[in-house]
Amino acid sequence: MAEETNTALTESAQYRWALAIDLDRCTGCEACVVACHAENNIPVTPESEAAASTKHWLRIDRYYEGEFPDIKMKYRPVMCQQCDQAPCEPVCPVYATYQNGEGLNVQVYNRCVGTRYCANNCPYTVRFFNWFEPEWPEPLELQLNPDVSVRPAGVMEKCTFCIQRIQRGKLDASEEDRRVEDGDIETACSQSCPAEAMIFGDLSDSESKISKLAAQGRATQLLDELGTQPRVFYLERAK
Amino acid sequence: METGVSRWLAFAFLAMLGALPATAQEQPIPYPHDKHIALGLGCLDCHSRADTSDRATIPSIRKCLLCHEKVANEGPGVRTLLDFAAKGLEAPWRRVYGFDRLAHVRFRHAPHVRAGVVCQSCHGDVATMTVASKAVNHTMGTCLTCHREEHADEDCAACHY
Amino acid sequence: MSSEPSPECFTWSEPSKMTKIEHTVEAANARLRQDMLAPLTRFSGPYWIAASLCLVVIAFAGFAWANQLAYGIGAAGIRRPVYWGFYIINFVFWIGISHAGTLISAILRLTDAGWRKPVTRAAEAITVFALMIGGLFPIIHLGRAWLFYWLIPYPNERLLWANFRSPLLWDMTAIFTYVTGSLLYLYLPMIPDLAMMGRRFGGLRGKIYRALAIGWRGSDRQWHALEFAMKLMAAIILAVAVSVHSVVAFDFSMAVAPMWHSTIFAPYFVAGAIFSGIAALVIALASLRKFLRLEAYLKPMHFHNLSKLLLLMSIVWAYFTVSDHLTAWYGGDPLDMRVFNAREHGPFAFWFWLMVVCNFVVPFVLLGIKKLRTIPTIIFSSCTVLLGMWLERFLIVVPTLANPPLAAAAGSYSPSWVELAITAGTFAAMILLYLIFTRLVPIIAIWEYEHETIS
Amino acid sequence: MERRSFFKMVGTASGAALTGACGKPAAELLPILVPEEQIVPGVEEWHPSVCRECTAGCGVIVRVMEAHHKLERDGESVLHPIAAIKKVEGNPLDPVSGGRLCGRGQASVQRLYHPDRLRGPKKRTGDRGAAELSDADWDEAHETLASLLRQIDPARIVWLTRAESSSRSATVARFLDALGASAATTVGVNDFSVERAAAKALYGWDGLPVYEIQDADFVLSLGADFLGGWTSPVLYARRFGHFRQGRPQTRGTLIHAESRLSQTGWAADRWLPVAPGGEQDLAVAIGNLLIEEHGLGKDVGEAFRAPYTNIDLAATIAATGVSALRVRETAAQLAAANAPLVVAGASIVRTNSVAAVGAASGLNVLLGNVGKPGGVKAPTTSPFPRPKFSDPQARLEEAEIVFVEGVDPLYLQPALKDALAGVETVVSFASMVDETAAFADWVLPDHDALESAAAVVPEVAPGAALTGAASFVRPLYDTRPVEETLSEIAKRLEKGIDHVTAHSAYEDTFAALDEKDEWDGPLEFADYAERQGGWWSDAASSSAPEAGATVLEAARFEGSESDYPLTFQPYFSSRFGDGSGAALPWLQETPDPTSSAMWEAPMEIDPGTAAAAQASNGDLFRIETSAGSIQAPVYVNPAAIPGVVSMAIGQGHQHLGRDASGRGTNPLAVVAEAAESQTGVLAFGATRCRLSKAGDGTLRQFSIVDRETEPVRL
Repeated sequence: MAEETNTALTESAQYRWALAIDLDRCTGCEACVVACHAENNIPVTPESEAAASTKHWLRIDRYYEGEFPDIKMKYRPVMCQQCDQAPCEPVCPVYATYQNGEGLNVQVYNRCVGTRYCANNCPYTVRFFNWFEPEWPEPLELQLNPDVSVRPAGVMEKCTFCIQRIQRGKLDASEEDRRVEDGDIETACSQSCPAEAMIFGDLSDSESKISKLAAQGRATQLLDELGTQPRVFYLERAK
Repeated sequence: METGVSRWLAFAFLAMLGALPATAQEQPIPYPHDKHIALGLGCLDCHSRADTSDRATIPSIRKCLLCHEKVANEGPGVRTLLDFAAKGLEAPWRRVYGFDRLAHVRFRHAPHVRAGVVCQSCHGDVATMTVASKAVNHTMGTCLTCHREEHADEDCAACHY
Repeated sequence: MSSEPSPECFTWSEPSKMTKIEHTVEAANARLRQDMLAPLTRFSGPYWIAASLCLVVIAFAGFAWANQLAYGIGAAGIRRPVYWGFYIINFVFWIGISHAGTLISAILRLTDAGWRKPVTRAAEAITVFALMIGGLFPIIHLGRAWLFYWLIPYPNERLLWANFRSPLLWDMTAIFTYVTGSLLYLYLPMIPDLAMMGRRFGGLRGKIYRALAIGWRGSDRQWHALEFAMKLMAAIILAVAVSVHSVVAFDFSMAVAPMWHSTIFAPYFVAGAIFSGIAALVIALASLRKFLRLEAYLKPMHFHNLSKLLLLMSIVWAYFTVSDHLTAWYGGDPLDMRVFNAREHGPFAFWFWLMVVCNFVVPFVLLGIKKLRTIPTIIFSSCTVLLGMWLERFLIVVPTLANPPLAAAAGSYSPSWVELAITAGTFAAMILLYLIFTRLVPIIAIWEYEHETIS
Repeated sequence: MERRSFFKMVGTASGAALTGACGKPAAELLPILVPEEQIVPGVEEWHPSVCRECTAGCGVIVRVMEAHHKLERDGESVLHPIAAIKKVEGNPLDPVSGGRLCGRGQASVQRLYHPDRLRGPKKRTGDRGAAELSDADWDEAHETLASLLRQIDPARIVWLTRAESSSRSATVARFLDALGASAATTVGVNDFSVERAAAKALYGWDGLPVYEIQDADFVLSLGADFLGGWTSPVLYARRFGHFRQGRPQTRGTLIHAESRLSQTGWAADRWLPVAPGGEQDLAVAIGNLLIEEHGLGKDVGEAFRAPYTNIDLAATIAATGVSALRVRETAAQLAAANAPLVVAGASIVRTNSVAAVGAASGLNVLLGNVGKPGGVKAPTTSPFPRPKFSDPQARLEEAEIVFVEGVDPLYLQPALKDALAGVETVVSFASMVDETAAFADWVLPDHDALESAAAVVPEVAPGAALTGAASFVRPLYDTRPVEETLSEIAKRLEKGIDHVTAHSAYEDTFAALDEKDEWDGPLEFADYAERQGGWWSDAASSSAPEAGATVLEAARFEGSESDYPLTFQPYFSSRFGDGSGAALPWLQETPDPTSSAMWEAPMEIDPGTAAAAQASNGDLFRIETSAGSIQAPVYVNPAAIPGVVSMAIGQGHQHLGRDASGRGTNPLAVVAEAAESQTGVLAFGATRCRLSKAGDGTLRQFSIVDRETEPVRL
């Protein structure tokens, strides 16, 4: 729950970014998956390398539950959970991944040497490695987002909570000498979601949508028994 | 595909670049910054987006023509300029400053200008230069020194993402 | 001292026969010196063939690595979610092998086991070479291997430091310490022999020996200092060796991954390392005995003593394995169980049970029953133990990663030719290094052996 | 995105000049050069547009920034700064998308920059279907086509298109009118002819009914995968979100009845696995229960009630494949709900689909929710014609010249191949060589949708809506909008519709409408399109429903039950839509929702059938029907109905670029020629099949596990 998160952070940080995913709204349509690729310069993985190399920073985990005919699909979008107690962080020998003041698990591409320890230690398996140099057949490279790095081979990457949008939003706000307001910043996934199942926002603002959702009774965190204190809140499906 | 070996070399060179002396880039026209500034032009007159956007930008040849079409249309440099213009070409300026792709730096001009960083801090005293040359090495140390002094953001993710 | 080489050093001489009885201490020592020094100048056809074969395999491994550097680490078979594969397995394996030498020789030295003397140098050399090879793997395995030096804490203008919270950094520190320590530990007892060889050899070779002998004259003071230093180093290296493999175990046990996060891992890994180390030592000694004709020095007694150690470690290993698996199974944590099932009766079951046979059944039967315990069976069980211990590391690394906590992210792993080539290359490198070593220094510490015969 | 920030963006956009690349030859160079009054490096602009991936007509906004296009000039490769499209997102002002967008819409930018797009007009040099094309000249094409059309009997002109009502369809209609040819026809697959016919028969409405899901509290969707590949997925997903959690006290309950566990089935609180062909029976059984047991429909005419009451309830329920308990429970829930709603559709078309959709829609009449909040609303009228289905097979047999635009007939109906082979001239406007373009004599590539100006009437919209796009980036290649091509041809024919551009097409249309007093929208639409992306009003249609009785009929299946024991049902997925999505690599590598397969669409069979056939995931199996056989890898779907083989449509292209060609198989290729009885469209879910092992294969699944708790099998 929100209250359990690192208190040292709440005092010092100006913002505490978080994402809520309402599984009662989610339809598993994968619009977010494509939106993420479009926003974050994720290269297309050729078919021969598909599945195990494809960099779906955001994926839909789906499980069948029950037996036919009373069978159901249990599914949830899973991306980097931006844990407050992130297992990926301490194991990096070069500080290529760390938690910044706003609670983001930052991946610094230029610092990464590629030990892949962080990926092993991530209980959510949401870290992706650049096994090869990314390629775009011409002229698909025209689509590349200039605000996002193209990651070279040998570097780990993962969902950044669209940090380029966060930084842009913060600069825009600072230009007007104000705080970032609720709704100013949207991640690519939350922006695309047709069912409006994803809400991005600032937990330090108690009036923000995300704060209210995270405090809801339906709010849970994935694998919270591991004590990772994720910043992604899943609003479980109502019965 | 860029090979690992060439990347290795690139890194070695990158490391060495920090120690290289300032060099003047070969430019299509030996544009004299000093002369123009002496005539009263300011940086923002040509690099017009430095205070409002991410990039400072380089002016189009049409901006040069505002003056050089009618007046001051003498001299070898200006003639080259007019040649380009006559052919409908932009002058193929070469880049002087910039970050290595593998440094993954997202530099934005506007916030720096807003914070009162003068152009000279990062680009040297261009007013005394003829052709722009690399007067300041933009290493991470350069950036960090200033950020520390000014208590600006030192978070890696402020620049690298 | 004379710088002139004695002429007989350059003549090839028949090795001594075991049946031949040495009548005097002097004659025995002379025979020993001759037997030990003869290989230093003997470069026979088979030697060249073996060395070239090794070189070819190493060159191919080098080609494979170059390929990986050029095209990205994707040239290896590791993929999401199995981010660690052969390289880390080999790393743990070789670091384990390195425990052969130093640890065993240190234990034997500290307990003053007399039979150790023909064994120690061969064992210590294994340590150094295995560490050199094992230490390469973390670099080979890096996504951007050319940046490996970023793991070293060095001052820089960016005030960037290595992360001391990372077990990988502990690893690097521990291994670096271990390499330094075991090099010293190999070197110290070599000094008197180097001095002796410096007297025997001329030219550049002799100069190098003399330089390495750092002015050894064999004075009482020097002997005292050496004895003290060796005892001290033995004590230190013992602690370092235990800590190194504990730290290697921490690479896994510090992670939150199912079946890795285990308190037993550090001693489990140390036991496994000694286990595989003894096996490697047996094989090395057997080869030396055969190819350098050292039957007179490496006696069946040595193999029998080592085999008892091997049997003991096999039982210790089995104990650890059972208690590790038993607690996981009894605890029944669903995340652990997924790995457990994959290993015990899932896709990895064949390898798991093969490992049990190799590491426990074979040594327990062959070495536990006195009648069956012969030099060939000892060598055979050592081979199975090496295979089994390699499989053990495979079964620790891969099934856990293939079965992450979120079931939907499960994956699989099969190595590519690059990993296989590099793995083969490291075995070839080990053999080659050993081949070279046998031509540089006497493989048995001559002075120690002489001391024994005197006393 | 908030509306205010959007206005801010739009302000910037319209302030600056909108065109992209300069007409001048590029400098090679500096990525930060500012040619004045052009795109500013590092500054984003947002322009409204309309997504054309499907016919839903979602309003989008497009992020435009500077990029460098590699060009060959004088043998030298130069980087040319252009205004490039970076991202497509929903337009927050648009009532259909509401600022949201599905995966296909997001991926549409890859169609624009697809490496295999045609760079200019082509004419055929090799055999039909071989896609051997040589460069042609626009003038040559116009001249040739004009001279052909001059000689031809107008009755022998056929225009194949999709069911999109837009400035395009208006221009085409004018062109065909001017020539005296009959109206354009759809192919009859994925054009929702069935739902339209049912709406016409039941309510007398022209167009698709609008389901007010957001205000309902209990929804039964019968055969309509409205969260997947059906009619307007973004609109309905938005409404579904609101239906579930948008209201403080009410959480809507969704029951989904379909013959596969589709995405609507995922999201539903319960899935009712309806036997293929049992959709009508389920509707009728529930109707019967509503009338007989819950006393509903008293004020409805006897003739309307008759189909529900004159049945043997037990036999009907048995035919649905759903347990009697569930049927009764669902009927009771519908009867008890405050705002019940039945979403009726035929995502998988059978021979009796119009009757089935009619019977299901009739439930809304019984529930009395037609025209009420949370019920069914009438569609709004469209200023543009929406092409209808009129038996292309028969028309092609007569045709001398065929124009193909916005659709790939040979993919959707491979059976048309023979008829098309007999046509003298085939003209395709495809921007990538698809199955039909490979067959065409002329390929005259249209601009990409994101380069085009257009006005589109959404398939389903809350009120009157016209979503539009101005063109704001310079076309990448030597392509021409269809409007311009037609105008050029018409000019040569002196048919008086010259100088038609995409812009003038809709402006003219409005003017004409205005004269006839049929349009109350603004005339200066182009301004609206440029400024906010369209014109929308809340005004709902006032046409009152006239409940017409449904004529029931049983579903038929092609192939004898003894030879072909299984039922085969291809379906349209949210990934590939009508198959065109297969060209886009982002969609190819998006895992299939059901099987999580990537770059592949497997056949889905139930565990029982799989066990009997000794099939496991990835095994290559042959689907044999009376129409032929195809091979595909197996996915053992725990939720598949026993005896029903489902397969997503989309793969199996011979052409359509590097990412689609030669990959997988097209399930429509083995669909027997069964027609839906009332509309005549292809009943692609009415074929029986059998399976046989064809070999080993692999299935690249993103998740190799289907169950969370089972031990992992590798």
